[in-house]
Amino acid sequence: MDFFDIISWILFTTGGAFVFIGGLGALRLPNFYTRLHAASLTDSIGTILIMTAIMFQAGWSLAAIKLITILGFLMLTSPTATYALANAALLSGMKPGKPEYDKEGY
Amino acid sequence: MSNELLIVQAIAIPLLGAVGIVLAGRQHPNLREAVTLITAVGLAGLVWSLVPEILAGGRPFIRLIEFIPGLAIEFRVEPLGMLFAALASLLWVVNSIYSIGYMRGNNEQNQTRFYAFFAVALAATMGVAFAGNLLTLFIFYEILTLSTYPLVVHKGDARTVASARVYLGVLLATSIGMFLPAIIWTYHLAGTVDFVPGGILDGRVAGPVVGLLLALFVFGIGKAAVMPVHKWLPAAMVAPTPVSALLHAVAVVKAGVFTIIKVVVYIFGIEFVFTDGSSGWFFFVAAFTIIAASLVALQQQNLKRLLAYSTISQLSYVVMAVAILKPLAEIGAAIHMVTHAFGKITLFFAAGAIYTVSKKTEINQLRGIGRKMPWTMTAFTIGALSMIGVPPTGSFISKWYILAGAIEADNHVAIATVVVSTALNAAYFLPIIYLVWFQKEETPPGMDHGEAPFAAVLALTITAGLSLLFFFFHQPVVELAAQLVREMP
Amino acid sequence: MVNLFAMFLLTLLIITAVAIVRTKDLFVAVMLTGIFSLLMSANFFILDAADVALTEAAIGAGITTVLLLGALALTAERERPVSAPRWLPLVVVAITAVVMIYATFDKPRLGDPLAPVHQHVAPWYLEMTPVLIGIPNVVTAILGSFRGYDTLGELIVIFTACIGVLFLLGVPRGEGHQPPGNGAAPPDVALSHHLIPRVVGRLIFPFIVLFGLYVQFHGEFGPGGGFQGGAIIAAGIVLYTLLEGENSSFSAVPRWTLVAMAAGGAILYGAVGIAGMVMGGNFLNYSVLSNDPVLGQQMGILIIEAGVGITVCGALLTIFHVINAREHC
Amino acid sequence: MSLAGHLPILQVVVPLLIAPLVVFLRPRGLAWAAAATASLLAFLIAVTLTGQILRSGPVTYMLGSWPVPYGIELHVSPFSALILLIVTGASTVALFAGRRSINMEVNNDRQPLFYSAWLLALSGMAGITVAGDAFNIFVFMEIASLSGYMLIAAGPDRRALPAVFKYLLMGTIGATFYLIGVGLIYMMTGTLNLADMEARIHGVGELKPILVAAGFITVGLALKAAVFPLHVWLPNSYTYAPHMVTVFLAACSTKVSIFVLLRFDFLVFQQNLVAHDIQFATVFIPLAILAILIPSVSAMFESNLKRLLAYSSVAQIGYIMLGAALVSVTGLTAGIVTMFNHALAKGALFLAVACLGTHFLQLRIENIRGAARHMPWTMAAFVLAGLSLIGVPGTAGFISKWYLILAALQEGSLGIVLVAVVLISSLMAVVYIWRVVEAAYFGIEKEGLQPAGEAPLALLAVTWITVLANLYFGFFPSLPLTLSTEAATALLEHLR
Amino acid sequence: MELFGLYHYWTFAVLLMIGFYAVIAKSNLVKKLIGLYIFQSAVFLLYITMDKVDGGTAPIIQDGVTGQVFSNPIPQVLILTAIVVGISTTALGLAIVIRIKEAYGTIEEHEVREMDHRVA
Repeated sequence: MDFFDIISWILFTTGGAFVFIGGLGALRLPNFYTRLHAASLTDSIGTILIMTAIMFQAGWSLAAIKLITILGFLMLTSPTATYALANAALLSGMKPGKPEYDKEGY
Repeated sequence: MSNELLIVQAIAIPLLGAVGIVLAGRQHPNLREAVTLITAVGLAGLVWSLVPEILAGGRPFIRLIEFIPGLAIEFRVEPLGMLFAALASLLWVVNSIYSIGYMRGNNEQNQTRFYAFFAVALAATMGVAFAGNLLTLFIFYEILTLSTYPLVVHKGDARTVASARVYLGVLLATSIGMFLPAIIWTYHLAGTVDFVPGGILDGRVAGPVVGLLLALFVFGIGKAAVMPVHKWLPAAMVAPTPVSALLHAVAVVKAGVFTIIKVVVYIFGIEFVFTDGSSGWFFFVAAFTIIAASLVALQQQNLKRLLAYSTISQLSYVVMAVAILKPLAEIGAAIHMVTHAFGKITLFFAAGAIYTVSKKTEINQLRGIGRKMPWTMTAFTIGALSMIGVPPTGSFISKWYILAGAIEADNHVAIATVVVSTALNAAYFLPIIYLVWFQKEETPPGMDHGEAPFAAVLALTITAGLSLLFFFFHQPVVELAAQLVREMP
Repeated sequence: MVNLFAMFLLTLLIITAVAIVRTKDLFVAVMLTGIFSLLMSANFFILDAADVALTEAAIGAGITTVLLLGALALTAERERPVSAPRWLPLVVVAITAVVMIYATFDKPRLGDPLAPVHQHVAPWYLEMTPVLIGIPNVVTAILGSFRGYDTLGELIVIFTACIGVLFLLGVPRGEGHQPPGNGAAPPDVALSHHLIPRVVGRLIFPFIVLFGLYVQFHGEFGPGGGFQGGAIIAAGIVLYTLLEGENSSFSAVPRWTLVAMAAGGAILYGAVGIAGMVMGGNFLNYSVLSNDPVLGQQMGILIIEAGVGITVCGALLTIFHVINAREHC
Repeated sequence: MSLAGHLPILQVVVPLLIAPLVVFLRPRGLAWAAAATASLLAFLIAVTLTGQILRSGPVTYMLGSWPVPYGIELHVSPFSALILLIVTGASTVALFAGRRSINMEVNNDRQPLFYSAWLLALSGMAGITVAGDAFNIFVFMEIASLSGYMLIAAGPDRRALPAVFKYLLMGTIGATFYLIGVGLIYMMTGTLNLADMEARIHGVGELKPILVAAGFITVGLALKAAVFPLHVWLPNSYTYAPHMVTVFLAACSTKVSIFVLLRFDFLVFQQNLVAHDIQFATVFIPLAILAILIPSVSAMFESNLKRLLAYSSVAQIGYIMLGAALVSVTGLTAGIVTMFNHALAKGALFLAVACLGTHFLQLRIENIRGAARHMPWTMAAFVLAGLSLIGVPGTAGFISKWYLILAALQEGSLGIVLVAVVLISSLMAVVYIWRVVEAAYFGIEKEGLQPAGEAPLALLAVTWITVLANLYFGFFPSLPLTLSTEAATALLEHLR
Repeated sequence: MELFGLYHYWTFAVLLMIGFYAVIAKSNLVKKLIGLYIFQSAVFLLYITMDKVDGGTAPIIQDGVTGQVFSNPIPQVLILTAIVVGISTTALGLAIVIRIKEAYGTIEEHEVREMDHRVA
């Protein structure tokens, strides 16, 4: 199944790229919300691409079904997590827009 | 009734007596004293009823419990034990009579506790006397220590507690720290701790170890008050006089020397123990104690303390006599236990009687007291003479035998010691006798007093009489002692 | 390739551990702990220990983190600096480390099929399990039957922890008013006013429970079993509680039910053992439960796994609730 | 299979399965009754087992009827029988004595949990004692420890909490060390069954892991057994625990760990390690000497009664280890019989202290002055038990001292030193017991501290039963002696 | 491969030491417990490491498939148990820490010790 193989590898690489960029952004961007935005990239598009890639690897089998379920699960949870984080930050009085490098851990 | 059972009863009776005393308790003092007397008399009768058989050469034996193989609670009556038991039980009767007079005369507190523990102490003494092996002896030895503690601490004020702590501390420390390991070591070497005529250690051990083991025994048996483990005896002077009598004459110190004799004779075996020189010090320690204690006694102003140091020196007489190792000396040792008991108990009774009526404790207070208390002071004089060893008192006999043994062994040190110490005894007793009889009394007005309570006087007259009688009728005792010697192969 | 990845994970583990020890912020430490056990479970998976990986993920990464967070809320968020220099511990640790490294040298190399471990007892299990018990998952077979006694013991351990926590924190600080949790509504509940999480949570909650049940009862055939199942269900309910608040969760599963579950599971397990005794075998001998020994074994394992699941779920939830409820009293 | 054949497992399972039920028992009296009954049952089982073993040698039991070494085996030797008697006996005594005392210290609605934990601790220790499987020992060790932490934390004084936390840390480290050791052995032998380990560990060529395993297991168990330098968790835990818990744990918890320790060192490692007996002796004789002397000194200057006794417990553990470290039949017998006698003596002492505790909140020597006038029976019991601790003839303590000194004397010149150590420590024991006795009998009472009267009858009665047991086993020590002698010979059979 | 195998063991040793250090050296009680958790996890790693067999899979026997190599199931069983033991200990420890906080108002060991010294 060369064809599927090629596709899946393309997906792998792009997904990997997205994840990498996400990580980079999470490290380098100026303030919390922007970093969060970058990080969310990782677990939305990055995950989707990689999962699909694995599905192509697995072929049409039970594994594929499981992968789809997992994907759906992730689609539900990771945005929610991101939202919760942002919301919590907002409630705790962190204004968007201004860069702040002082906080440790970020 | 078989004699085996008699042994057990000899220990059981005083215990039952103690129970009875507690039951009679505070509300019926008369009943309580009655119980004490009956028990004492009963015990004495029972013990004396054993004497003929022993003289006939019987050796009743009974084993109660064997908890580890070769390690049992067992009793065997042999001459020395018989002698000791007979002595103690006899003196208990006298002592009880005296105690009644004394305790009432000074209306002491906690008399029930006093009589009860007194009985227990006697039971322990019987156990020591009849013990068939070292362990049994040790157990009753410890019971004796513990049961006399409440008697010594009787008064209960701070000073008494302190001295009583010394008493208990020294006795427990020595016994647990040296006596017990000595016993276990013996068991380790010989595989048994039974008292066997001729000893059990012969051939099992040799060289300096013998000396070490002997040292553990001699100093571990603190009750014998060989210097330097004598401190507890003066400390115990805080006790009421009947207790001092118990300690010095009836039970405790006697148990000490008795144990030493038993160990030397039945564990080491006479001729074995001194085969190698590693035990020579034993003799010299005893001799030294005799002289040193007499010298200390010379310094004393307090009557009871003086008597205490005299006891220490007299005990070492016994120890030294053993160390002389001649049959005559051994007999002397055994007899001296008895004679000293008679003399010393008389002296203490007298001291107590004086204290009861006049609350006097210092020697220089006693000027001319003889005229007020003729009976007491006569007895006192007899006792003092007996300490010195003047005929016609019992101690003359014993000192005679010891001296004879020393001469037979031509042991000059021993002879010298006896002579010197006799001189010293005279040096600290005669002045008292002198100032008691021939000096002018000065009693502060209002402190006038007469003779001591009847019970007390009766008791001390009896003991004084015994001390004199012994001079004339000592045959059975000598016979017992001779058997002891004969048992040594 | 796999090896490199494994090495990478192990290195990450060490880094995380160091970070945990170094950070002064306890929240960060707790979060890192969660990550730590996730990495750990990944490692287990690479080492072909599927069941362990699943358990570590569910219990280690899930429940432990929640408990630690709950405790932090009650105690402190930051660690105070200590002035005294701690050189002694370093020495002790260094010595032990040297000893450990020393020990590694004679060890059989990793994955050596000839290592004594793989020679003596294990082959028997692999060979006999299909014959004697007839279920694919050897781990479950050993856990449930061959070494069932250990499993009973460990069930009791977690039960002990459960009553221990209940004993220490179950009573209100001031004596008098009745224990928290049943009654006394907590003033504000964690996320209840956040709309989206609640909706999503409600959406996935049933699936979590469903998955838990699947893991519970699929344990004979694939990775899974009582511990994992129970832990997952517990995690689901914990999530529900976080979203909906104590009361609604208690109205769903009352507190006493939880304790009853914790005790009941253990008793159920024991009952199976006793049954084996009554029916003439030894304790925990399932073969005698039915006239076909293999079937008996399977029945036994099924029941005791159920017992394990119930107890684990009940105990974990009790612990969580008790620690949680402590905040509000 | 007859019920008699199931005794080994029943020994563990009876309290183990009654414990969860106890949680639901209301009112509190019921919980107590259930716990007491279960404990009594366990004790009777232990007695019957001992009878079986004395008649017909060690008993084994295959769980799930699986063959060795694939299933888990229970193995009850004379040694385990002795420990079982100690454990179940202590628990039963404490439960029957302690109802009132526990009511005073643990509030009502928590009591079902308390008693449940008690039974769990009991079954945990019993489980360790009968286990024939290395990992199984670990599991039950954890049951015993966790419930033990909880019982100690039940103490009314807040200082119980840091104490128990320290105990938890050190206990867990100990257990984990043990686990590492077992792992290493398993890695080299491929088996967890102790008997099988003994058989197979011969064949292991590489010594390093086994040596390290020996190290880890010994250290780990020594931690749990509070062997001298690792004892720091013990004094405070025993001091601030509820009185009855102290009675229970002080009597048996450390002994169980020592039991496992000896079993591993003599049966498993002896097989493989060269001159392991010499290693063992060289490590433990000095430790034991320090363990005997230093805690005794601290006990002499301690004024809190319970901590005083706790220190003396550490010293007694020193005696046990000393006996074991002599690696001779007499020595091991001494050590093992000391376990039994010390359990008797210390149990009685802590019970007497519990009696005092019903009237004195602060159990300090200066507070209990003159207590004997109001509580004569209590103090009499204390004196007798104290004599047993000191080792006065006629008490159980004497037997162990006797054997210990005998064993030491067999060691020649070194023996003399050891004897000296033992005697010095006995004298120290005289001192610290005497301080209490003197204060109680001859001290001047403090104002407002006079107790109302004697302790509750049940407590007092049980205390006296224990004291009498001390005397009984002082005169008729054949039972513990037989068991420990057999245990000692069994432990040494690999030393040819 | 050899080095790789040792690497696993060494990781175990290092983790063990990190946890051990945290337990002994840290004064914060929660931190101690976390250290304990790392300490125990390290041991899990030791056990699981020894169950690996080259080319093996998880010990789940598909019928029909033959010639499979399986990893050793026993350590997995033991560690399943050990994990549960671990969390039980942690939970109990946390409960005690909470009580300490309530009783003393701090969870720093040295402060608690000072308070007790002031009392006694």
